[in-house]
Amino acid sequence: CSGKSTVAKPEPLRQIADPQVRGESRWATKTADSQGLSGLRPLLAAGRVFVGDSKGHIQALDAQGETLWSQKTDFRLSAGPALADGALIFGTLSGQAVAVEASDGSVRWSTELSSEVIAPPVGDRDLVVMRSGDGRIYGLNPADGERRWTLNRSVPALILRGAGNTLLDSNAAYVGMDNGRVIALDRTTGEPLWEEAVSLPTGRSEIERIVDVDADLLLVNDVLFAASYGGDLVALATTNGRTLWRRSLASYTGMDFDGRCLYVTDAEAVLWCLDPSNGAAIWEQNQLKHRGLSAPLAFKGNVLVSDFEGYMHAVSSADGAIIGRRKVVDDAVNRPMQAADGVVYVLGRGGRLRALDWVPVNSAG
Amino acid sequence: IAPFQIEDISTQGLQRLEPDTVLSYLPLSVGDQLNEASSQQALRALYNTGLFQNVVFLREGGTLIVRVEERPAIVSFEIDGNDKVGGDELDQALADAGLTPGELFRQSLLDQVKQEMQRQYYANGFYGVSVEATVTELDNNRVSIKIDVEEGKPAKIKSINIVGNQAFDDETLLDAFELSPTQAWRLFQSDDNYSKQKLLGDLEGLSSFYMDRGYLRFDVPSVQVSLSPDKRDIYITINVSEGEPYRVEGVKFSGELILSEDYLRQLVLVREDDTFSRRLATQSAEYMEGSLANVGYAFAKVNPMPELSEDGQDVTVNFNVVPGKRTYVRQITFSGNLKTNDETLRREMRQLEGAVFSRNHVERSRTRIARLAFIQEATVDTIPVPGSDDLVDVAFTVEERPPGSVQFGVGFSGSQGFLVNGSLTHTNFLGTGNRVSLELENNQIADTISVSWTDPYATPDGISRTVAAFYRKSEGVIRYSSGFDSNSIGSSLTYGIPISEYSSFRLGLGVEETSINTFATATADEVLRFVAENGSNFTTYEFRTGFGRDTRNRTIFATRGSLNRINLDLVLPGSDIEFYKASYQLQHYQPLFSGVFAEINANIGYIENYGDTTTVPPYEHFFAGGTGTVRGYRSGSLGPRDTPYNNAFGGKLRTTVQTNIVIPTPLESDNKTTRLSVFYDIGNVFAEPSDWEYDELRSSAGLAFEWFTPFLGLLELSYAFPIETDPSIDREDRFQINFGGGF
Amino acid sequence: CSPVFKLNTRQGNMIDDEKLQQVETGMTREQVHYLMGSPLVQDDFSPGRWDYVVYFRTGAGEEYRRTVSMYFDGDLLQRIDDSNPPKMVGDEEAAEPDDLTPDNLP
Amino acid sequence: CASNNEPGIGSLRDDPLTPGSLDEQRVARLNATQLYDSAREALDSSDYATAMQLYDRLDAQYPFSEFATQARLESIYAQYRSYQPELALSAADRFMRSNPRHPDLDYVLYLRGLINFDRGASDILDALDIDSSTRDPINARRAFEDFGRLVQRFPNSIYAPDARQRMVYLRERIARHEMAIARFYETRRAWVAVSRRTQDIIAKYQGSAVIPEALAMLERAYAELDLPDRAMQVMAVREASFPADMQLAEPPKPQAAVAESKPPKKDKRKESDAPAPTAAPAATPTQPAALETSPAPTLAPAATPAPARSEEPSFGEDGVLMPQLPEGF
Repeated sequence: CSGKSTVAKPEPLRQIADPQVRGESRWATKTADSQGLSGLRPLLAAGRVFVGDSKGHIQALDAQGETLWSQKTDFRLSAGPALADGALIFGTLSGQAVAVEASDGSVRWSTELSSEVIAPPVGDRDLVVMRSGDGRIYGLNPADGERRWTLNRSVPALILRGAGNTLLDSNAAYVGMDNGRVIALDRTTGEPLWEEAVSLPTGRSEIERIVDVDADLLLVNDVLFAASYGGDLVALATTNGRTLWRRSLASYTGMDFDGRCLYVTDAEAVLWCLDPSNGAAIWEQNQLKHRGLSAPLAFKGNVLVSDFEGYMHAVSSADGAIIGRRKVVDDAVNRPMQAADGVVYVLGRGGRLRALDWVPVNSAG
Repeated sequence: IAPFQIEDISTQGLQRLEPDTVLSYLPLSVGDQLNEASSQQALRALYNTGLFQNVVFLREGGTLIVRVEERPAIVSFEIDGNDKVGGDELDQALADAGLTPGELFRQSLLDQVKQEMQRQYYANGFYGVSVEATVTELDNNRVSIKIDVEEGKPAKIKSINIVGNQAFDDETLLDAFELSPTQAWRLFQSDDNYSKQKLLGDLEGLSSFYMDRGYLRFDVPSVQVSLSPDKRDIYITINVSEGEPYRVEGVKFSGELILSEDYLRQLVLVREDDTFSRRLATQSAEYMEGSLANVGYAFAKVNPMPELSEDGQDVTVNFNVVPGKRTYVRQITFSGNLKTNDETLRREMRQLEGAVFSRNHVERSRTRIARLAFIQEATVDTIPVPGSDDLVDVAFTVEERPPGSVQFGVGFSGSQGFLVNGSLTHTNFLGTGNRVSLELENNQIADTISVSWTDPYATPDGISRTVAAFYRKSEGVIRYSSGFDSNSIGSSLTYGIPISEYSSFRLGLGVEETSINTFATATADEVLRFVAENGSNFTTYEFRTGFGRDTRNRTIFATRGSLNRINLDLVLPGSDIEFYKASYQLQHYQPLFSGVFAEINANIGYIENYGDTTTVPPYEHFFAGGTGTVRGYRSGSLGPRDTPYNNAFGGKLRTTVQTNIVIPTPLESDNKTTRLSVFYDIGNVFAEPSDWEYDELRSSAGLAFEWFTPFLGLLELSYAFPIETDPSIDREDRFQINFGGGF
Repeated sequence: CSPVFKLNTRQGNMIDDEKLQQVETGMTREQVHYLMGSPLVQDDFSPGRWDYVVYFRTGAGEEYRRTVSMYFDGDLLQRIDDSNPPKMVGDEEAAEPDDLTPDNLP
Repeated sequence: CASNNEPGIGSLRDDPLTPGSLDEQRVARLNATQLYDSAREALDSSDYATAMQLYDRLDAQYPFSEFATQARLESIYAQYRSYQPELALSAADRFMRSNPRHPDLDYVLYLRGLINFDRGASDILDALDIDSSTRDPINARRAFEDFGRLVQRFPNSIYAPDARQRMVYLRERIARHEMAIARFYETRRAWVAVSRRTQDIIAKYQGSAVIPEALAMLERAYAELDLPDRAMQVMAVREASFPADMQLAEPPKPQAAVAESKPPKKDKRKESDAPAPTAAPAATPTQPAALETSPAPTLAPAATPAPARSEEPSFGEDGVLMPQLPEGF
């Protein structure tokens, strides 16, 4: 029966043949347990790190990890923050959208949506786009939270927990949905520009028909890369959604691009480097199979992935060989890592946030 | 093959089946014309038998050759690894599908079963399951089938998140859910296994929770069920829109009421100005349906329809009555009574044939049958007579209980130590419902022969008559006290006269001759004094009367109702000794919570002499201690002592109260043949009523288990810890066993 | 009468006088059946006749009888005769649930 | 008395059953015969446990031989005689389903009837000659239906006469059960119930000895219900059909025909193709005298022509109550 469902054993860690880089921790701090809410992600902006946790505690840290301000709220934060018009936008399990001032964390506004928010919001100077768990997509005014437009799409009977990011560009918002389709909405009116299926549900039982597009979307100039759990990875033209190429690869985590490789970790935690022009595989790294790998992050010429035991692995972008490893958090990394100004930020499931750098092995310090 | 006239038919390829079996299914016969149509039809017929994998028609001259390939027979069928989904319903499903040894194998059937098992695993959250089937060919066209199941771990519910609830917080709402998120502290938690049926049930429960509190516009716009990528955790999100609570503005009736409106209004639990509650409305409707069914409208339907006012939050409850036709009972049938005569059951009927149907009469009839000592279970259902819209048959199904107890050889009774005795008690003698008991007893203490015969229906209206006679010769001691012999012989005739459905009057006469002989060295002083004052040979004529009211739903292992019984046995003036014995018995069943109920047995017994008899004969004294009175104490050992031997002497007044908290057990036989209870007994016996003192009462608590055995009647095992006790004189008997009683 | 409790005996149909008024000769058996319900006393010896018998006997022995006979010619109602109008026990009182219900009504 | 040893069975164990060459088949065939013979011998000596074991082995090892079918037939009888009625009944049904045209099918139906017949009556009560007909007649009805099917599908089967006779007895037993109920309602003075019950009996159990009592009771019910003309009508019919002096004997309970109920021996029928099994069971029990008297009582011609009745049961022209037993009598 379907391969996806066999309970597989994770690969053991192997000795690294020729280590070239090592992780050097800058600082680390503790936030409340994120209870598997992959939509709660640290925000790197203006040299600062903003992070909110599931107990409602929001804090801003500087590049050295010092707390600039911290605000205790009783919102059951479950997604965000996104930066919009100087405000940090969060979603909550009680179905609210909340905006707090990025300067001091005071609440600017909060509004009711129709269901819990687990998809990370996105925003910019004059628009916030949020998604509620029941398939609705909202366009809000970052100033006062007033609802500009709403779009409604049905949700299959059984879906994958978690949701990918939403991308925003000058004229459209791109959303990967739980029904296996990607939709582009006009950012001012909310009208759909185009809607394309990444995977179509197949199989008899509900579980075989899961096709969520939960992996983070990736926008590279005007090509949108999207991957679904249903087993397809597609490159779409942002102008009209036409499929440039398509290949079979199931992923629920995310992708990154370093100019040469389109990196993606698939559902069995194999790290791929694909040719962005046709999706052909340049190399694949399967020594970390079934270790619940996070989305890949291109960093200083290599690519980083973290696994379910909190190890971060550095992989050579040339041939995919593992060239470094370091334990960064004490449990799974179930959300994409982020980098800014040469520092990588990783938030573990248990709530530990660590900033670190990767330096060549033989370098001093 | 070109169409031709069939001159002969022969078969090829048959291995297990007989040729004429094939011919019997073949719609063609010699002389028919074989053409396109008839051959198609014949092929289809043969395939429909399910016996053949492949059928081919050949022609040899004028003979039609039917070459068949029989389906292989299944020799062995094995499934392993399936402990979660399986058991006998699966075997039954396989047998029905024809996948068992001896049947014919069909691949499509096996795929169906594999698919069905997978579906069942998914439905119970085993998303990691893999089901593989292998078919191995054997010789002689036989196959053996093996299904391997690898279950993996079931997905557990990680969280249930209710969004949009203002009036009640998640915690209270989730309280009534059958499903619940995994709670670490609950070790053997099973309600965190996801199942779609249970979720639908919980949603149903959620909406009735709101409806019962007036939220008539409550709605669940959408529910999301999501699974973590590693298929271990399930997240359930329920989006609700509560709306506002509605207040009851008034109640009205519509439709054909049959009974008067103010009669119906008494049955309405919905009160004005309360917030509307669907539960109360439904319950009121059920009461009305019940009353209508009591007067013949067996299929009456009463729908409580809330009518919302446009403005504001008010609702008027409109009870719409659809009585249907007044129904009559065509026939009453009994099934399952292999050892009981039809009349023994039919005479308990409060519903007659050829009469208007009455629900409470039928229900009361069922209870009366269930109360019979030889009936363990009685169920009834009302079946509409096909072809008529107002006739029903009432079908009773009874499960008979072993009718009596046969004791033989060595018996053990708490009060008299080891007895060699034989006793036969049969409560359904030859199926007539008459109770017969014969008791023979000879052991070192007493020789007894006693016979009793009870006919519950001496008259068609249920006047019962009991005839009893006994001869008892007991040397040494009675209840090992007071060292005297007594021989007595007597007989009695007692009638039970019903004076209402639940109460009856007791009337009877008894005559008894007793003689005591005492021994200076062994008999207690009190007895010697009694004999000195009143003599040692007595002939007594006894008048028996009493009144009883019994609303229990069963006589053995009752769970509801109560029994009050007052008896007075007066030895008539002019007998050699004159005394009277009065007793009051209360047995009451009080439901407590969720299936647990209490059984209270209170007894007061008082005996007093009158006329020139100086005191009550010692052999008539009440004794206390043991199974029937205060458990945990040696039988009959409580109360006053005689001098100088310090044996229990009994007394004139006995007061005992036994409180059993009956605990429901998962046993299938619970409250049918077995019962487990925790008990607290308190009581004692006093020489004179004036001696009664609260702190003189002895009490104990413990655990009791009753089992209705196939042959020995009711067996009661109890283990008790004495609480209020005086160790210097009380003799404990923590573990006690008693059988043969119960009816 | 003796204090002994004797069961009431109720037999036969309950006659609803309003419905009886609506029955006229010339009606078909089906129409009569619709109004009056199934006659509990009919037999193969006289198939053309339906009897709606009401028989009520109290424990004490008081008896109350009423019979409404319907004579059919084939399928059409030819004649109705009513033995005697209701007197002693009205349909409504007879319909009241007896005192058998200590435990289920509120 | 377990059969002393298993003749020839031992040699079977190590015999590879690949019917490749002709002689193996002959050997297999031979052993099957021996296996069958020893099973049958165990059956005849009432050692049913061993018989059943051997039949199961025969069915498992030679599933294609005629012996397997015969083994399944005879194992039904073995299960019946070792007091496993449920197993025997389902085995009989399975046999009939998979061998719809087996020559001994009439025997299987007869056996089914016997199984239910014995479950209906309980020997102790009969021994005490207590009327057990007032108990739940469910098994009596089932036996009646089984024998009915036998008589209808195989009217001239050797088992038909005994089956018919048992049907008469069963029908009488069920009639007496119904009559006991009617008597109860009479004591209870529930006259409408009495009228309906007695009519039911008169319609369904014609020829039974209880009919006169039923007619009398019906008459009394109508009188009590103050329906004199109906009462008169019933009296007329009663007097016409049963003059006062006529005595109706009840059919005796047929004895369990141990010898006759044994399954027919497995013969070499395949060659001779004669349907009747050669080893006919012992002669059927002598024709019981009662059969003549009760169902078709010799009646005086009815004084008044009995009214024609629309649907069954039909009155004969001379007013005689036509017996309503299944045709084929």
